Amino acid sequence: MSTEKVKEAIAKVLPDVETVICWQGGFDAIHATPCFVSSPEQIDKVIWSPLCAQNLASYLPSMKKKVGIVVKGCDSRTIVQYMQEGLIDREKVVIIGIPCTGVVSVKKILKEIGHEAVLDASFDGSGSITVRTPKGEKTLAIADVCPDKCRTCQYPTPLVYDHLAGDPITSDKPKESVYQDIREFDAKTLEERKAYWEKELDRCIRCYACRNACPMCVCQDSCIAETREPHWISQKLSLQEKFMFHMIHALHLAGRCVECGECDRVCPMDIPVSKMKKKINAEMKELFNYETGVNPDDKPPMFTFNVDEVKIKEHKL
Amino acid sequence: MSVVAEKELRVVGFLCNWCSYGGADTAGVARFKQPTDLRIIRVPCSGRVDPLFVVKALLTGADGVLVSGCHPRDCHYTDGNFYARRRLEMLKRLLPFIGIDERRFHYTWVSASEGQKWQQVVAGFTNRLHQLGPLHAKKENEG
Amino acid sequence: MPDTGYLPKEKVKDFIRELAKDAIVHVPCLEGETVVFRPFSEDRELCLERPANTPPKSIIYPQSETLFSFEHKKDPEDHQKMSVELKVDIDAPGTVIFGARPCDARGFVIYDRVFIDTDTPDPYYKKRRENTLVVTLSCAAPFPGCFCVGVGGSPAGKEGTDAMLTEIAGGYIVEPVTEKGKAILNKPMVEDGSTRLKDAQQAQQKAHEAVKNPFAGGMPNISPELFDADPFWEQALSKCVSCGACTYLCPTCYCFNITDEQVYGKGERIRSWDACMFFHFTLEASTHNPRPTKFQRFKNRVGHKFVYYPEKYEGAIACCGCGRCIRYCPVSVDISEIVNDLGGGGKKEQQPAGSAKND
Amino acid sequence: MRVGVFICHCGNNIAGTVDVAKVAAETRKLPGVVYATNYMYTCSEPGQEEIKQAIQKENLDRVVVAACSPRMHENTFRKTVEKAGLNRYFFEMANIREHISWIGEDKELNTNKAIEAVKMAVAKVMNDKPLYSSSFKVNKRVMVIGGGVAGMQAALDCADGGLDVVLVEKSPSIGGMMARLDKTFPTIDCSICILGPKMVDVAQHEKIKLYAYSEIEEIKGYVGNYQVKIRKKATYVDWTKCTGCGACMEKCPTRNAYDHFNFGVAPTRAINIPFPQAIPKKAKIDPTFCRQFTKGKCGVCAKICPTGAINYEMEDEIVTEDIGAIVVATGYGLFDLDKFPEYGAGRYPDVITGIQYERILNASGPTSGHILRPSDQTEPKTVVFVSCAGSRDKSLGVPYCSNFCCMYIAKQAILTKDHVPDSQSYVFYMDIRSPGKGYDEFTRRAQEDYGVKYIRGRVSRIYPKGKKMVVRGADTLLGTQVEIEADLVVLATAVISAPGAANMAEKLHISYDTFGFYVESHPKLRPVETNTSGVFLAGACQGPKDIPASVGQGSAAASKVLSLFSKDMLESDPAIAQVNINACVGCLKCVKTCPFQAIKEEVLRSGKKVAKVIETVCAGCGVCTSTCPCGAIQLQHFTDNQLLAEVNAICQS
Amino acid sequence: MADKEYAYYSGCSLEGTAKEYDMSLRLVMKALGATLTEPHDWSCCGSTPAHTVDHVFAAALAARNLAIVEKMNVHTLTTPCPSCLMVLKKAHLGMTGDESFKNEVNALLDEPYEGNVISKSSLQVIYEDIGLDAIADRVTYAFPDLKVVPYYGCILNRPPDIAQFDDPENPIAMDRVISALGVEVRDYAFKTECCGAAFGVPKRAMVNELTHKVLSMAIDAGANCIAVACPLCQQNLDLRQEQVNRAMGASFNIPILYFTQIMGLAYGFSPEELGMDMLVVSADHLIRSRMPIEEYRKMKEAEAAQAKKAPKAKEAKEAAKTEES
Amino acid sequence: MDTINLSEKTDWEFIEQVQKESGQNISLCYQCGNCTAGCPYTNYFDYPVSMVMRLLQAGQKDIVLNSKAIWLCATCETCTTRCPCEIDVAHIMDTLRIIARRENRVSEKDIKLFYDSFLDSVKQFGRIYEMGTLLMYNLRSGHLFADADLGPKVLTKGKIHFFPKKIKGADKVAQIFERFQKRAKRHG
Repeated sequence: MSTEKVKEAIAKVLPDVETVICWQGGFDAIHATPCFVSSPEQIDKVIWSPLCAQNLASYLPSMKKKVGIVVKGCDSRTIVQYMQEGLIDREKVVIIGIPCTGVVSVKKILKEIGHEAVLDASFDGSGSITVRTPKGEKTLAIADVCPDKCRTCQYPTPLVYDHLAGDPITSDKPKESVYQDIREFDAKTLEERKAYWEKELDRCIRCYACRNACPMCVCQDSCIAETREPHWISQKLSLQEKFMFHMIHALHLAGRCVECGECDRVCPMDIPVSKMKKKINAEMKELFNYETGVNPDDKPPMFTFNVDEVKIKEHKL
Repeated sequence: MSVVAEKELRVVGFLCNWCSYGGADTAGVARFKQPTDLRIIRVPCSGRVDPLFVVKALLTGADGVLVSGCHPRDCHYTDGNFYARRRLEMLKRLLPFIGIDERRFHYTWVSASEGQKWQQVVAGFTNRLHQLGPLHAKKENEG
Repeated sequence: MPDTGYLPKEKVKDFIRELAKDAIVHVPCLEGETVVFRPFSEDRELCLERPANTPPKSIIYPQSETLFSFEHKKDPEDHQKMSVELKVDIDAPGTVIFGARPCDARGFVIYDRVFIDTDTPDPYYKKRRENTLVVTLSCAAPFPGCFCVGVGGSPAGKEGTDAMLTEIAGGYIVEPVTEKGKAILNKPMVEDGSTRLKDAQQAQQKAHEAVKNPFAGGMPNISPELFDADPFWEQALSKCVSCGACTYLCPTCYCFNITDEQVYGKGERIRSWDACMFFHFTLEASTHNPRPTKFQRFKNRVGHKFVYYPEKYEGAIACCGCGRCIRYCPVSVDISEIVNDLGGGGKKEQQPAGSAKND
Repeated sequence: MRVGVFICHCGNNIAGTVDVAKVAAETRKLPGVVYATNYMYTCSEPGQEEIKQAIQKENLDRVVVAACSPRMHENTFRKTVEKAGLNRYFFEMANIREHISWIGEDKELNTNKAIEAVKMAVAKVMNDKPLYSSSFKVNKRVMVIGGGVAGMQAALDCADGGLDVVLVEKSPSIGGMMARLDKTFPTIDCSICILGPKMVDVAQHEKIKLYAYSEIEEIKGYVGNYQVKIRKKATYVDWTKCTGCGACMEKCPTRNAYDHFNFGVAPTRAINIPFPQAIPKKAKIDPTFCRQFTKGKCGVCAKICPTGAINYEMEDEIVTEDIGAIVVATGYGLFDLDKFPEYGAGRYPDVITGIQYERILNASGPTSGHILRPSDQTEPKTVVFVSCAGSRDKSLGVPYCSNFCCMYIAKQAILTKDHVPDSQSYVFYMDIRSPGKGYDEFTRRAQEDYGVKYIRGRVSRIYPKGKKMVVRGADTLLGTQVEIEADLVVLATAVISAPGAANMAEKLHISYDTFGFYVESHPKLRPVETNTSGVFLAGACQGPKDIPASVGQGSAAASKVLSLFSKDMLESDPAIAQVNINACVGCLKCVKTCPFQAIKEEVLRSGKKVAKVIETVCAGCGVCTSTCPCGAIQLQHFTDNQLLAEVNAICQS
Repeated sequence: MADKEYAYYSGCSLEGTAKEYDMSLRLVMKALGATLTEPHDWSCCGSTPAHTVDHVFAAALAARNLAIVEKMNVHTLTTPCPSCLMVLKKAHLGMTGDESFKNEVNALLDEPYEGNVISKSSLQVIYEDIGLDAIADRVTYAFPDLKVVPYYGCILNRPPDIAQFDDPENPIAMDRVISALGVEVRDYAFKTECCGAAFGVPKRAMVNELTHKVLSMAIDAGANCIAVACPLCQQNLDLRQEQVNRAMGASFNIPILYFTQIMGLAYGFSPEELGMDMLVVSADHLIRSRMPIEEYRKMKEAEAAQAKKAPKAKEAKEAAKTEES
Repeated sequence: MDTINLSEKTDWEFIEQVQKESGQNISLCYQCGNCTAGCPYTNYFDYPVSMVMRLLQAGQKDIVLNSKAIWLCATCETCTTRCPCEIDVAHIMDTLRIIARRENRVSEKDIKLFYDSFLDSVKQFGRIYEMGTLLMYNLRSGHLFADADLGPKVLTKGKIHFFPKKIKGADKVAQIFERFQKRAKRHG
């Protein structure tokens, strides 16, 4: 699980590919940033630590040549989903898998340290991170500052890989916990849910970070949130239009969201963007026993059907 | 002009050309009386109905949306309504999550010969909406 | 009347309340973990501890605004005759921005050159700017990604500010900058602060020194050759995801788009922010786009701030170093690093994150 | 844009409950509309003329007609605007009759709704784009499904008209129900005598290719270019060798096979030729009864066959035929006796169905034309006919009239008297429905000349008493209960759709009604067309029909095919999907969901991968459009923007 | 067998004229592992007379009992009496299908009924819940001479929307139950023809005719016993058989047994336990004809062994015929 | 039968009333006669069932409510079961009895008396007291010895109790009667 193992794997893969997508240190000690290693001397700057939260698989569909990529268990679901949808050529991707016990959420760390500038940070190997700021030092358990997805992670070891940097590990999180939050939200009243979304979405600035960071948003430059042909929404910054944009996002990801949490991670306004998609996923699981990004031979439920849908009952008036 | 205040609600219906639009025609030919709230948009197939149309309508002023297509297995285009069924069911389950009463959205199957059923669907859905009341606060210039 | 005021901490809310009597007061509020400017009301949770996630720019320069509304009218006598009725309504009530940071205020100065100090001032911006009082709060320490000193700013810079608060023990020193700003010293909550101005100045000095200047030569210095070398951009921006977070959070970005939105003969002409990071930016009707790739678009962003704008406005850099674009970038693209690299000068030193000792 | 709107009164149909003048006045206020008027009958010639003149005079470039359903007259008006020089797709219809004036009771609400309907149509028409059709070649071969009298007539007429015909029949012989009848009403001429020659004509016609004992497996394609997969079911007899000598049938040791042709009146052999006049006259083995199949040994027929035609190893075979049009003549089915427990439902052998009695009457039937009742093979002296056994019975799900039972009961009663002069027949009926030429005279004759007693009322119960069957019913004219002790009871069981009718409709993409009968394009004006172009209907698959009506419809369907094939090229509907290659990101989700495999991947010169629509294959359903996340593939005439214009017209104004 | 628990609504008749039905049913149910619990202080369902007064009133009399059962810890009610069953089900279906009707009915009651009780006839419970296999397993006696026609009466299976059990025209549940006992069942056309019991008291002449038909059809069918599942039918056919004989000049002497009595006999219960002595038309000769099942089986085996040779010869002959032709 | 002047003598309100109270659509009947054919009591009816339906369609209130047929119907449900038009005929007969009772038009006094005796027993004891019901009926109807021949048979078998068995909640049952009567008064 060490950075060294990852570096070794990259060195092994590099001669065979144009570039290897991995992580390096970012602008401060709690940020990592993607890096594209295309020559052996660049390997040195590669890191692997719980800072490496970003899902690098998102870059794959835009890659034209054969590339290597470093993925965590959760990120590998993106690749599996790409395979289901035929969005990548598996032959052109060399996957270096990392068994992962959890990453950190920068937002949660910042909250813990009062949004101070970070001078230094270190991991002690026993599941905690120590962050130094001008105001002093704070040690935080990774389990307390990990993104929500890590708390219910079912796939700590990548589901698909060519090289595994470390030994496979299995999940100790109960399967039922995955959609616990959704069921809790379901239990709220209609009015509470409505008020919740109105408050959250009101902050949206339509910067589209959630969309652009989303590995499954295939449209990118052709997104109908911005086109006039078709003209689904205007550029007005009303709550209605924000709502509409998020519905476009959610419905286009229906049964496709791999729950990597990138949208939540990148939102500068801390909107729980992933929640709607997760809700749909929960329903897809219930309706079609379908889970995204797990089996490359599956078909995304919205692009197929059964003549007799066992779970869909006709609705009575 | 718009819906007649107090008496009507805004109800948008997406009907497939082959079955449900025909069913609505059949109901008309048979003079099966119906509430007047519904405004019908003709589409070739229920599979053409992007759930986003439903969302768009509900967000921008509709009090209810009805989608009706051919009965499963009876689609003029073979499979269109099978896709519709999945998409619309997904939407039906998502709507309450974002705070829209799922009873405001109904999807069903009415064949070209089922004039009576169409009448029941329209009356039933419209009555339900009237029980729920308007979804949107009345705009000032309305009424 | 003293030149300097003192506002005890416990009276801040009263002070805002007082201001709110005859203006809409936008204050930084905590919503969940996010700090956003909101019109003051009693149920808001004030947050002066850190800069807002979004700068206050939209208060004067809204993300989308109706330039005018229009309606096609038919002649009741002759339905073949039709006229278009226009309605312009610039919504510019008396406004106070309270608790903006010096960098945020400096952003308005950059806009003023474009929208006001020209032969054809923008009436919408101008009216709002004139009706707005900017009360800033100087920064006591840098926040992640800040680099205001590198672009000529300071944690206590007063450009664009009407009055500045500086936190000292027990309260805030109030320094009026403009005539408009002086008026707030009259408010009953404000005490004489002349004697403690020194404390404030010390704090300001300390903060200034704490901000790191990322640029090797003190100020950005861009090599024209490198600036026009595509491979440089391609390399530096391969990780960019082309979202608009950096521009929409930027207090100095002002590109806009104009669209007509109409339903059935009625509609509005809307001006809304654009972002050069989007593909649709400068997309021509012919479907041709002079900047088809993300690195070309990013080049525009850097170029606009550090090359084109300074060329046009006597060297003024169109970046205030607030650091939001770095802080909130999904992939941690660091504009200061790129600008520094463009100088051709020594590579910026690696931050220590990579060396995090985790094994 | 200059939109003209024409509001139709449709006599009083619309104007009665919609203030059409007000609709026109309000329409004039709409932006884009430069002309709006109301007219008594817009679809009439002067009405259409008015549209043409207005287009010219007012320089209209878009037209909206608010009238009946577009399913009725859209095509009429498209042609009108086209004649006036507009693209036919610059036209929209607002349905203010079926969807408004006929169903709403409040005039104010109706009028308002009509105004909104017009507004939606105007919004749509202003977003309409001109579309142009292209043409494609027609394969001038026709397939007829079903070899009953309707299908045979259609096949013969098409073949005589010079077309190549593929006739597919699922049972071992053509002839259908008519081949099973004894005599036909009202002329009492022998059914097989008039049908037999037709069957021979079919067999001998050089333009007709017959697939007997075959079923439709799959139908792909579109008008002019269908590919049909046909399953030739295994007969276990090589028909190229079989001479129809019948030796195998005579020697077959299995004597208890169910006789499908005779509706189980008597058993038959496991290898059999269904009836003497069968076409093709070939034997086939019923493996559910054949000892070779059930017990694994026998082989008698193989031994006896002089040409060595028996092949126990035979398997189903799939063949493909390319054709341009299809005539569906799959006929009808009959209600099961099981549905009548109060009539003794299969428990009492002397309660039989009308078609079974037909076989008993038939000279080539199991009793060689002697009327013998099934229980003890004696001649019945008292025969009771029960009409509407299932028909006109909501509780049994058959609310409709079966059309020809009244007539065949009269015929059978007459024939009974002919065969057994000392017999007495009774007919329980609710109404005598005999509106055809010479029909009513016929039912009168049964009563006047043959002494058949007609009792107006339904039968409630049939139960055995000794050797007799007690039929208890009501005589509503007498106002009493009546009982008849009968020797034989014949139930005129309800006509229902053919078994598997719904399944066949799904293969054909045509619609069927609640009862499984196929739905015609228009109940009056397009009675043989379906809503799927190139597919036509003939005979009772569309509803219960007697012989002359079936034959008539068979010929009508043939004439439709002939007129369709009178052109070498057909025009394609331009309302199909189109890809905007600039917006397409090449995710190809549309390829996954297209029900017609009409979209394929294409790589542009730039190396960009995009979707491409195969124009002739696209059927215009729009599933791709609602699949495409970036709106790059748009179903023409139903684009996102066009539908959004309608949604916005309803919701935002 | 804790799952076979039922609230047992016997109905008024089973406390009086149909006491033997009650006795035999309880015995048989117990033998088959079903637990019957009598609802506390149940009252009359109102039967047909209440229905001539008012729909709401009639439903209220029935619903009082349903409300009592609803409070018990069982969800299924069983009643042996078809008349009670129909009244209870009518009330239940009316109340669950129409909210305002429910409110009107509940307004007449002290304890409201919410609509959570499923009612089944005892025959349905035995046929569906217990099942034919279990019924057959328990048999210890055979009846070689018994020929039964099952008489269902008019409302056990009708109307189908309310009964929701078996075929309304040709019901078969009782046929199968009795067949499962190893008893010969004759096909009977009058299974559901009304015997007129409801008018036994006020319209005797009319009832005599109807009863006569029912009895004579049974004789025609070759039966020597009629099995019934309705206390009114039994009373009518049994008690009034002599009235019929007198009025119609007939001489019927056919025992009318509750199907549960036949079951009880087959299970080896004593005639007294089953209330056989309460029958007006004696069934003693039938009871005497029963024999232990083992004995019966042995007898049959012996018969079969004897008859074995004959069919073989026949088969051989047939084979020869085929060869010849 | 006299000529019925349909213009004058069609009681539309009655048609409406029967339809409303029974929840059945009378115009569904197309006079096939199946109800009459199956009815075990047809022979005793003054008007066969199908004719009662026809009279209803014609709004002949007096004839219908004064008929014996509606009282002779035993609700055996044969008609309902077999009606091809899915009309609940037995329920209509039920409704007609209720209306007739309400209007005090009882053509078959004995039957009504029997019903009343039955209900009185229910009201008094909560359950049916068979002996009492019978005696009460005999007393009221004047058929003092109806079924007296059966007495010994039943009594020797121990089937009938001489004394009523009153349930504890008999007063609760009686209350149902009372509440109903109050309600009936309220509704007129």
